Amino acid sequence: MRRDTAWPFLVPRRRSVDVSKQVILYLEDLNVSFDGFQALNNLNLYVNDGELRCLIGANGAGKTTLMDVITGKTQCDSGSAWFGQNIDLLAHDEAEIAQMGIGRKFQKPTVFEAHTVFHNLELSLQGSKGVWSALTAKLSSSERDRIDEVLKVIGLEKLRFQLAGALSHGQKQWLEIGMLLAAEPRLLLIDEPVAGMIAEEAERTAELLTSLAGKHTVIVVEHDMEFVRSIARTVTVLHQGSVLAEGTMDQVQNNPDVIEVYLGEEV
Amino acid sequence: AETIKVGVLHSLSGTMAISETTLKDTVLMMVDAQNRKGGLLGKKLEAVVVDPASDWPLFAEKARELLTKEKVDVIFGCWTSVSRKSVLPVVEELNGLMFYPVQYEGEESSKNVFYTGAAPNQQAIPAVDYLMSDLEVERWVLAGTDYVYPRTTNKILEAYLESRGVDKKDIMINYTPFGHSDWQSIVSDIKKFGSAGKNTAVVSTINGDANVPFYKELANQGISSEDIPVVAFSVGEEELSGIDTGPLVGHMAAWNYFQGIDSEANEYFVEQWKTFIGDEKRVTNDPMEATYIGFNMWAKAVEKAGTTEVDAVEQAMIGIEFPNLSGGVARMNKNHHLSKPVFIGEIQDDGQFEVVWETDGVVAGDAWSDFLPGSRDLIADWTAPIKCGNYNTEAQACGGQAE
Amino acid sequence: MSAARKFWTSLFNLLTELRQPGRGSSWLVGILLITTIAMSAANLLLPADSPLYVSTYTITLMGKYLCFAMLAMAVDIIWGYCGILSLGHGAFFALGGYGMGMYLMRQIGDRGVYGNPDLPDFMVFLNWQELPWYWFGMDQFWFAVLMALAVPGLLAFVFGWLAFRSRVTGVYLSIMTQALTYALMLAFFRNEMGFGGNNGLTDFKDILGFDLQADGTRVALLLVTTLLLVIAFLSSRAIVQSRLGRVIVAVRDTEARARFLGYRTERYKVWLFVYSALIAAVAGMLYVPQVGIINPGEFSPLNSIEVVVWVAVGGRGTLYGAIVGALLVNYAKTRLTAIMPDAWLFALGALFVIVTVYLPSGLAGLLQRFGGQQNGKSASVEAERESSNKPSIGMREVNA
Amino acid sequence: MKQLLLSGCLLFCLLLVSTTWAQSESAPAAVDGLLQQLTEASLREVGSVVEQLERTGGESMRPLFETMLAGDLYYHRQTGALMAVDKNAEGDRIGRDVFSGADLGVQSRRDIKKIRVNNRLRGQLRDTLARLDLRHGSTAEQRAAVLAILDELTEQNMRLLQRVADTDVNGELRELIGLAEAMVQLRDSSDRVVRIAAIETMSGRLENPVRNQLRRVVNDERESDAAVKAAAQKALDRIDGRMAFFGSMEQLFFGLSLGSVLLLAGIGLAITFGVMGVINMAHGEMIMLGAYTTYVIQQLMPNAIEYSLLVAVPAAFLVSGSVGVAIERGVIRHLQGRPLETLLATFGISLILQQAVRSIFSPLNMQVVTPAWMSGSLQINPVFSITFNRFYILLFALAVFISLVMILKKSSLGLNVRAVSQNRNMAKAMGVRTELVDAMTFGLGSGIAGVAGVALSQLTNVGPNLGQSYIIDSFMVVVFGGVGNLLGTLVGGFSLGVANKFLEPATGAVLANIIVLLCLILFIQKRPKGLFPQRGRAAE
Amino acid sequence: MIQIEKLNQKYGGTQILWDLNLEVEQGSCTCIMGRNGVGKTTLLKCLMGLLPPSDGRILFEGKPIEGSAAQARAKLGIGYVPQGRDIFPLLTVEENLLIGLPARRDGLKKVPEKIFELFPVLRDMLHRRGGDLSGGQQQQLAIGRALVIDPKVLILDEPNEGIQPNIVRQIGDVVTRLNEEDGLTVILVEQKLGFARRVGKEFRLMQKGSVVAADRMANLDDGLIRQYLAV
Ligand SMILES: Nc1ncnc2c1ncn2[C@@H]1O[C@H](COP(=O)(O)OP(=O)(O)OP(=O)(O)O)[C@@H](O)[C@H]1O
Ligand SMILES: Nc1ncnc2c1ncn2[C@@H]1O[C@H](COP(=O)(O)OP(=O)(O)OP(=O)(O)O)[C@@H](O)[C@H]1O
Ligand SMILES: NC(N)=O
Ligand SMILES: [Mg+2]
Ligand SMILES: [Mg+2]
Repeated sequence: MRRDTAWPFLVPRRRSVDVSKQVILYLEDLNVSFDGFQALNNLNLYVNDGELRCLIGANGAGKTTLMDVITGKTQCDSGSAWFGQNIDLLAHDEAEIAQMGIGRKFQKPTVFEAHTVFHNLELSLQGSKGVWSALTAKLSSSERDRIDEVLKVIGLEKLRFQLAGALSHGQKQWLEIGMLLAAEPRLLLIDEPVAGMIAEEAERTAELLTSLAGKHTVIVVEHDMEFVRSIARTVTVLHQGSVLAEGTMDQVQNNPDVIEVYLGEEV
Repeated sequence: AETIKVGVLHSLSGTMAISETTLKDTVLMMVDAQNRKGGLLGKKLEAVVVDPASDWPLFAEKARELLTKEKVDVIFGCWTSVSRKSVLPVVEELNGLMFYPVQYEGEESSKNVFYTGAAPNQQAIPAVDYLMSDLEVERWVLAGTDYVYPRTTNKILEAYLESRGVDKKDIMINYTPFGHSDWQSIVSDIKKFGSAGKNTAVVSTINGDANVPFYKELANQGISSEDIPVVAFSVGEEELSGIDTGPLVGHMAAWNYFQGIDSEANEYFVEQWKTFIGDEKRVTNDPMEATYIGFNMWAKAVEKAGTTEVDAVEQAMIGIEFPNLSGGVARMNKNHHLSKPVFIGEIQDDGQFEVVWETDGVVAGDAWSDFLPGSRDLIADWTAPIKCGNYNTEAQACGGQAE
Repeated sequence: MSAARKFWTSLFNLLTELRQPGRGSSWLVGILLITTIAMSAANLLLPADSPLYVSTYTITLMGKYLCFAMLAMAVDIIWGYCGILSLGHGAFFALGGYGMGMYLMRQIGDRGVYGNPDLPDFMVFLNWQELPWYWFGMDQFWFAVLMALAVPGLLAFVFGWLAFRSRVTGVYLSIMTQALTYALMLAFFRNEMGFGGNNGLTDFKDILGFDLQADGTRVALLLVTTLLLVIAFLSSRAIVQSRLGRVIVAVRDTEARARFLGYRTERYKVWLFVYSALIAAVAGMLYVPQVGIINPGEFSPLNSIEVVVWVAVGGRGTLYGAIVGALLVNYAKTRLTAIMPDAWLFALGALFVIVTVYLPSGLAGLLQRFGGQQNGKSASVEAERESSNKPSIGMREVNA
Repeated sequence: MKQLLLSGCLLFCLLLVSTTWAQSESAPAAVDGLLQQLTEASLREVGSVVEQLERTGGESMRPLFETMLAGDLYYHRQTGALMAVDKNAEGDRIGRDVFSGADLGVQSRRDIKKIRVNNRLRGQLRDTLARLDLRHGSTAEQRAAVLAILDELTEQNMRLLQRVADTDVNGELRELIGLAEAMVQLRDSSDRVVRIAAIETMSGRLENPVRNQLRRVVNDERESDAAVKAAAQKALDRIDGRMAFFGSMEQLFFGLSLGSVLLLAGIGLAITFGVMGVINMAHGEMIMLGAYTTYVIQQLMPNAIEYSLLVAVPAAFLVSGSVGVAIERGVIRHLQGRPLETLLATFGISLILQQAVRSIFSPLNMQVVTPAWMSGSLQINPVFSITFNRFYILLFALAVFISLVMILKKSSLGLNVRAVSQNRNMAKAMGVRTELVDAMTFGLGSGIAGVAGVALSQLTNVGPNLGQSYIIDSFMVVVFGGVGNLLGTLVGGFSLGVANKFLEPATGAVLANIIVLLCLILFIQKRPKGLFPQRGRAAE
Repeated sequence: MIQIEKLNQKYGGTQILWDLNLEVEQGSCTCIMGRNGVGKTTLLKCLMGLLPPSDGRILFEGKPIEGSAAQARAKLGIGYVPQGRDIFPLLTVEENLLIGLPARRDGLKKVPEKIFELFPVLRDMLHRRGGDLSGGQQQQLAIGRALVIDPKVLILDEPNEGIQPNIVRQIGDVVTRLNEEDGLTVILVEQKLGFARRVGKEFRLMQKGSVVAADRMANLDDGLIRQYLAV
């Protein structure tokens, strides 16, 4: 029996993730069902530290659900999910998981609409998220610089005092990416970042994500094949809740199963 | 002042409006009549009406407003005991004068208040006497709304019944919240309690809105007044006007006045009321009579004192007599309570009461009950030399309220 | 002519000032302090026949209004900023009030009608033999105050902890707060509870040795109320303007997002709820000595709904709006019940309807509209709220 | 002197009991004197006069007793003549000969005086009539009469019963009479075997007197026969067992009936609040309007009260429904997308409606009559009965619920309103006339509330506060069931009702209510979206 | 078929559309393009009647409609597929489709078969809640739903956002088929050049709230793209 399953209170509360085996995410035999519908079906997935992994798959294949399980939003019926060697994700709730360094961008851009762009980023900054520290928090100059930096990256410098609710769809996408950047998580889960972006912006996003890889681990879900091709090293294809194929972009693209259920006849 | 101001402090909205609005109209009618007689001390009377909205703290605030802002000479007001308790400190602080026209639990006597409604010994005790002697009741249900008036009354009755040899097992006590509307279980319990082969009666201190569903349930569960009669202390003609009384015939109420009482003064009063309110169907009730007596006594006392100054009027009030509507004469006692006759009436199918029993003469209102240990030795006497509301006859001293 | 214009410009400036969270509310604080101090001085120093004399009636009334304002502000903090619509805040107010009421009751000592040195009157005539255990210590002011804060605070904590932890939100939460206050009302109505049943606690004599009926005591109570209101206001404003405040607003709008950023939103909610309950309790504590009675009616759910209405009239999510709303509605109530006792409900009802239909963000929104030309941003959010069908702040799933 | 005469007379009559019974058909002259006494006696004395009248007059006195019981017996102040007096529609007092029914014309109020009856007398008259019924009444009346006699098993009454038993009576009546005989045997016999057999007969019977007698036997210290005691105890246990069973049946019925009230109160709100999302604080006032409509309808058709409710149901639907439509068009429409503001506006509206009713109808409660078919109860056995009004209301609540579900399922309104509440703009873009849908839905919800008001007018006060007393419960039920789920409202209403009623005997009404509320609070922790939460992704 | 003249639109204080002119021919397939936030969605909402324009005229088949409500425009024959799909989440797929029936001019009482022909998935999903469908399925449902009202003009706002490639292709085919075979006028907002080129016949480029270029799709060259579609 593991120490932390028997005596959870013996375990120090904030731990950094142990990636001594180079693998940062272990997902094993995950099952999730909704009202009898099997959204994840014995799914197994391993992601290496510092990797940039693309996750593709038909609509409804379970990509978002997978992220929900990792981030604690959805309880899985069975299986295990470990963050590095030492953290059992299934034993923690959303906030704890986020504090341990897993950040997430939603499929539908989700930002704090009543706050300005600047404050959205401020709230996302890494640091203590406790009630007391929030009450006494003061923005340090390094934090300020960090926000400015992010603003520049996401191209919303001019709109920094605009309320986020008044941004267009694409701008909200960028802001949400910016919030992720500000939080500097170990593992980034990015659900459809370029939906609604024009080609050039998609390119910029691709660059950004590539540059993040290495220092951070990035998992990207995207349907835009051009975009995926431009960033992908390893691609995992999900189908009906399990992994259908995994490999380089070329391998995946020529996999007849993948063509059949996802890509369509000619590419 | 140009006029003599009469403050009216009755709820015109909220839960108590149902009962209190009538009293506001009664005071207005009395003011009107008095003015037609030429007013008082050569001045016209002017009514100042406010709405404390069945909100108890608001009663205190409105009382303060009447006394300091409007500078009224007298207040007629309050119905529930809690509203009176809320107003009490204010009238005492500002040395106002208030007339309280509703039957209540007693245990109070303030220099600044005259209690023209019944004290428990003017309603509850005689009613129980009647049930015991005339109907040979042996088993008792004391059902009331959970507040101080029923609690106190039932405490007194319990003590009284036990003193008359009733076994504790033969008394069932039940309290329900204000506005209780689902009486199924309780009525069923009463039915069971009454099926033990002894004559059983319900003594009801159920208040206001809870009565209609209570009586409806009684009727529907087939409890007639011959099986288990109910005698109520808070159900008058006004309450009955909202109930289909067909199935209630024979249930009783104990009051100091009924609209159906045959007397000339009453006939005139009922007529006057119907004309004033412009509705042939409106009824009169006991608190209205109490208001009527209170108002007229106050007018007499003001004439006697020659001023509306509170201390003078207060002293003048004591000993004042005024014919009550049921024929006799009511008298204001030293304890600020009235001497009045007590009647028991049975409900008729036209929503009126028929008197089936009455006391021989008047009964003097007792501020402090003789059946409660804490107050047995207390009396109220606002004349010299005692001049206090809670004089302890044992200790020969006034309690906390002494001036 | 020019004086009038000057007046209007300065009024306009004042209103524009008020829109700014920082400076505007400092104005409000100033006005409040100056008014009450002036009133107090006028009451104590001027002779009763002076035209500027302020009667004790007005002082007491003002004190009551300010207590209500504090209560409204407590509701605004959680509703306006955190989207928790509490329909049961009256419960915390009343519990605070009962705490103070118990102290005041014990202060009566043997001056009660039965002259019993220990038992309050209502216990004597209901034949209670000794003081129930929960009344012990309430004759000490410090202890009573402590309890008056601790009990509602603890209740808010337990309730909030249960509710927020299991993610009860929106109308479900609102109705549960209502159930809470309703249950407490029924409980306090029971005479067995030992809090005087329906009559509650009343007939108080003095507080900390000062006669409650003396003008000086009343003025002092008013001043203390104002002071505490100002402190509560300033601290609430500080909270709202801190990062904590921004997290709270974030939780209101997109709780899931905040959670995925690592904020334990339920803790934020619980602490804010407790804070708000404490403010309500303080308001209740100040209310009781000034109005002279506390009874279970204060727990009535309709009372709590009324508080929400004050906040809405004033404009929620602004703090000062809540204060203004409470003052205005209660003043209107006082005046109307005297001027038109038979029809005041028409007027009050109509006021509520008109404010909602024509002033979507309450009086505060009116002020914002005043300055709308200069500042488009806030107005555009407004426009978005009006044009889109997104459910507004708070009970989001109503429309889901 | 008079007293003495009276008691002498009484004694004489008692001696003559058996003979007078035989010859009571023709009223002898003695009756006239007694009738004269009736007008002179005080309330206390009337009782014995009635007793004598029964003996001397017998069945022929039935009209007199019935008139007296109804409180319609008067006499003329001058002539002393007895008459029955009824009021006609104009309020005139019409005299009628008690025995022949002949019209005696309009009587002035001053000329006639009522012969007063009080409860005691009414009880006596009932018993008297029961005895008369026993010999002459229909089977049902006879049955009732025997039941009445169980309380008073005098020798005289037993003889009466025996005589009835000798005539040709049906099985049930015979059984009852047998029961009476058994009770007498248990009481009077000294033979153990007879007594135990009697107890055997009595065992399991639910009639009160049976139980009381058995209990007396068990508790009687002088009763030395242990076997009899044991048998009685056993019989009593059996009775208690049956009573406990029917007791819980009764509680269940009470619970369902309370549940039906909660359902009725909540069901309209399940539409306006649950489906449309309007926090409708004026919901209670819609109920109130329905109740007042019932009152008005009854005023309009005073001679057809039996049918008034049938008319009132559609009328109340229309009245409350149109007020609802007016509110929607006038106010709610301007608050699109701001559900919380509707709380404020409808709170204002509720104040206005309350005051309006107060101004129009006076602040007093209005009297709504219960039609005869809704009065009384269905007596299933001596300890279990179902009150008609509650029962009909239970059925009515279910009927309303089913029709509402049908309307929403079968008409396009149901679909449209859900679409509008989920995404107003998109509904518009699909060509849905959202404004019409809003108005219709709000009207429907309010109309249903009005219909509920008709039912509630049969149970409680029709006054300006009617609405306020139901608003809290309504919200509680809707939220407990799960907002937007009609079935939830149904289940929620009934389970709250039943829970309350099963707690009540143990805790009293108030504590039961408090406990139920606390359970509700805890329950919501377990199911934060009510009993029947909306499922699926979108509901998150 | 549709003419928009001098359309202006403000959100509160900020103006989004500036004197926008746009003309769409009967039977054409017009693709509107522009950077994020130039006001494409806003324009479509104005056209559908979901946002009141501050100023300007909108003609549909020659008749002004700028004053009429959205539901009236639906009845005139404008079908709308919004950005983000806006499926009624708690209605079943079938109910989502049924909603539009009363707006049809021919009074048909059941969902036309054609829709299931175009999107066979919908038939399989008929009784599932709209909100439970995956993104791609929802998108198909949204288009099917718009077709239920038998529109003369179909407005699509970024229909491919978040949709898997083979369905993107399928949607493209359906749109082309509707346009070419049934003569349905199509207005399409699209960011992905490839798709726009394949499906659109005409293009309109937007910048800062007005239409700045309009031509046949064939003439959309790199210069224009660099000028208006690059960051
Ligand atoms: N809360 C829920 N309730 C019911 N079904 C759900 C829920 N969440 C997801 N599903 C179902 O689970 C399946 C997987 O959904 P998921 O969102 O993970 O797909 P996806 O791969 O992210 O698709 P897309 O590419 O369209 O975003 C879908 O069929 C969806 O309908
Ligand atoms: N509700 C709103 N309130 C205020 N401003 C808004 C609102 N909605 C959009 N805007 C602003 O209007 C501009 C145009 O928005 P619109 O949604 O029409 O852009 P779009 O061209 O559709 O962009 P995208 O390609 O990102 O969907 C944006 O700058 C946005 O900030
Ligand atoms: N005094 C009463 N009846 O409350
Ligand atoms: Mg997804
Ligand atoms: Mg867009």
